[in-house]
Amino acid sequence: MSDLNISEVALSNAQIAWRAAQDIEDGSYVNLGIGFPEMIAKFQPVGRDVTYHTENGVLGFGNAPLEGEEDWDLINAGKKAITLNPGASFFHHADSFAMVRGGHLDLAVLGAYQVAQNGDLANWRVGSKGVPAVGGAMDLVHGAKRVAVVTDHLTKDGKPKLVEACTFPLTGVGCVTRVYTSLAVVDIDGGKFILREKLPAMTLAQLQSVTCAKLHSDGKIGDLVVPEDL
Amino acid sequence: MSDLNISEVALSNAQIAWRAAQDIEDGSYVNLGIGFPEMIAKFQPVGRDVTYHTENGVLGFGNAPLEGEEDWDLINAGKKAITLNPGASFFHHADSFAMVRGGHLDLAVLGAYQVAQNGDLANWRVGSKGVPAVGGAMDLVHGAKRVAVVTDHLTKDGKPKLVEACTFPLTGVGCVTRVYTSLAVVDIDGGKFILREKLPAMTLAQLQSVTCAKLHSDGKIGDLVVPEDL
Amino acid sequence: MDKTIATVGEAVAEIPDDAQIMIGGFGGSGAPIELIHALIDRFRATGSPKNITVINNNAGNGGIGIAAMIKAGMVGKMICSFPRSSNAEAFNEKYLSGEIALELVPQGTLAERIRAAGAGIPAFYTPSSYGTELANGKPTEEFDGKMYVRERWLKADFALIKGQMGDKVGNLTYRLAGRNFNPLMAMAADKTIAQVSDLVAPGGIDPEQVITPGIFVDMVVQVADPKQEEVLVRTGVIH
Amino acid sequence: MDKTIATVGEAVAEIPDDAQIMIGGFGGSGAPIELIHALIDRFRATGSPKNITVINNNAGNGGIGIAAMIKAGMVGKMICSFPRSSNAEAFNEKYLSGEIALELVPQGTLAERIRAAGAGIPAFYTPSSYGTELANGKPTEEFDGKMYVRERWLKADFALIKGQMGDKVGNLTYRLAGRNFNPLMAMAADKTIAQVSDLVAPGGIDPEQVITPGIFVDMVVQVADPKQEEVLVRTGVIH
Repeated sequence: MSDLNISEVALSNAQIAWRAAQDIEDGSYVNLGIGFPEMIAKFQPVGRDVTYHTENGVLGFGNAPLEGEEDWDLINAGKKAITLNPGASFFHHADSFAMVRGGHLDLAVLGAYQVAQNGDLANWRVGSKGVPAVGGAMDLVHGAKRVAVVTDHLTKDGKPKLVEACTFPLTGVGCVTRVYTSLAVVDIDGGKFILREKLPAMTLAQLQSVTCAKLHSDGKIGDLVVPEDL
Repeated sequence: MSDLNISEVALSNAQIAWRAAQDIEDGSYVNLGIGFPEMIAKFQPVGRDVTYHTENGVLGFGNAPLEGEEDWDLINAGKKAITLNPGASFFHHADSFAMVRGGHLDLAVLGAYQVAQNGDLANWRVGSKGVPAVGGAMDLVHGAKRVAVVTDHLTKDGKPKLVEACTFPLTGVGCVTRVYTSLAVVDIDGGKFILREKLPAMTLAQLQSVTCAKLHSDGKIGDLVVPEDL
Repeated sequence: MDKTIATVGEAVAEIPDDAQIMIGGFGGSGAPIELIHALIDRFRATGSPKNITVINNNAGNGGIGIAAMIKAGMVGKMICSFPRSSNAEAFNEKYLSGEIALELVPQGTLAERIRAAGAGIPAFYTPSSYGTELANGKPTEEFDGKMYVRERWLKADFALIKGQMGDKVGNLTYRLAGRNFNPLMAMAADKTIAQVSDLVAPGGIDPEQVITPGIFVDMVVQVADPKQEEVLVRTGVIH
Repeated sequence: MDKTIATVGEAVAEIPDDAQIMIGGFGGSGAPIELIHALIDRFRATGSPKNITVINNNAGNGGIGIAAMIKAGMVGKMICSFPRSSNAEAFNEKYLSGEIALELVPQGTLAERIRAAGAGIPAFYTPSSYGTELANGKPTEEFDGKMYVRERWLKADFALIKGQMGDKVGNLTYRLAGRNFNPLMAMAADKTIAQVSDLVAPGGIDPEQVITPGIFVDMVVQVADPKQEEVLVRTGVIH
């Protein structure tokens, strides 16, 4: 068990994003955080009608435009050029965050440095050095009906990101409801990590050994299976 | 002096409105309360460019339409049909009261049951009977750079409306800056009534005798002179 | 995501007894008369929904709209700023006889409380009503030398609103001053039901001209030739 | 009431040292580049205005706009949510060397604080930042079982904003996502200066399509063919 090579079995970011995308419900309003979470839109299952929100005041945006066809007045929160789907709308920043805080989004998906078993999220800074930047993360963790995280299970230097209590500065308290990692799908409920799916290649003990808080189960642990060619 | 017949010298509502209108500044944004204050717009001096605001979300409205040409989706706060001037705009109620509370109006003019020497205003109800209604009055008394009152100097049964302290339920505390009555123009400053103008036909003593709080003067009491044919 | 509903009757079919309902409009401008009347028709046919709390600026006029709801006996409480009007007999009678409750709220505070609910702001401070009986029992605080009253958000189970154009994903525009409380109420209710005069395809409203984005709207029903409340009142129509 | 000003130079001529200035835009979208550059030109020519506090979502990019203001040495403090970017060297250098102060505000809180200032709301409660270091020292309170942080309004002496259409009484529209903070800042500043691409006669904007009513705008200056910040950054332009 100790000789399992995590990096050989761990899902790629694209595979994590694919898994997260499967849970996006038909008809839902979704905000995907800047960076890795944005990738989820690419894997939106066929037949599901999803409306994407971006903090800077656009609802119903679509794919990136072709290179050279960008209109830089039409961007998302990551400052990437976007296009509009039919039925899109523009609004100012206060209305945009009314959608966020007011509980109008069905789902927000963010990245993470650490997630604690009580749902605390740390994703905006790892220390006191450099230029701090928070953006919309502290708002996005509040209000959406589901707040999910996509992340590698371990940091680049091998430290577990699922922890008993965050040591990095918090983004929000008790806000995360589900975590999609490179090794597992974990819900947060009642101050506990509830394991929903794990890679078939790993035992529960192996997964627990790279997780810094108790993984609970209500008896139904599924296999985390994703397309291999991502 | 005691045999002066107030009702013979007192200004009509139209004359009070005319006097109040003279103080509306060029380029100002103004809200005129429902009823008597609305009359002020009729006397807006020629050459002054005034933009009228109404609480239900219209800026830049004009005269009433001709009878039979009303569009009842286009009304003011008094539910009267209005027309639009060029440059008008529509907005929702929260934005409309942002204009009010946020200090964007130059002038609000309201009616009054009582005004106290400290600027307290009572204008929404006179007792506990009947159906109470407050509308936008409690908002309008806050935020406008100047809050003026137009009113008869006395109630219909001869009681002074300018008082040391209001006995009727308050609309706002310390909010009125000027009062145009049927007998005088009075500023409120530092918790005192400062008499600015009085009817030439009355002595200061006569005016004081129908005012329930001390009328102060800084030495320059003008004549309150208005067109007679109003 | 098709939010269109075929008829006003179907649109209001799920509103239960004891619901708190925001109804758009200011006086007769922007009032969703057909949705209100569909609700009254349901109450008359089934006895439900009853004991409704209605949030509106006013308390109805004449014999139609909110006044007809009150007269029908389905309203337990009004939350409004100005229940008084030249022909508000329906409310007046029930209020003076103690059959209907009233929460009186200054108009700007009413608008801001609704907006706060939609924006996830549980409380805010306003100068309005400070020092008056409408502030009794509310926390007060001084900021920058001026006194303010703390007010709470105001939510609803349902909002009935009236738009001009609407598309099937719920984007809305409004006609003239009919905008008033409608966009705010759309944000503040669990379920927002909009009647619109013109139902257009998604993209039929310029994205820059959308006033209420579809995320705030749950059902859209077309009423192609809506009645105007003030016109009905002036012609003495009774529902 | 003609609010039009002939040139961007005249529009920014009265901004004094130590002013707190809101600058519209999010990244390069909706950024009033010509107004910013006019202000920089004035500073270079006269040494004033200096020690400016800038309120914007970001802290400038490349060598133009807010980044050029910072590089020129006229900015004493930034109030923003996201000063980090791929080419924010101007801010980074000054910040890390202690030459510029930073107040970091969550983006939604920044928007709401600005809106509150414009709406006469001195304080409000938000869930955002509760339990984080950005809430240190701020009052907190529980409402309906959830914890919230109290935030204060955020005002400015001036706002520099960018509209698409404008008329001489100050009504504005915005282009695409260039709306962002612009309408809020227009409400929150003592003096709001708007550059617009198209200057139209009053009535040239449909009253139903006005986004910022003229009451919030003090000066309108036409910049018929405005530069787009992102395009300038990508082509390496330095001001």
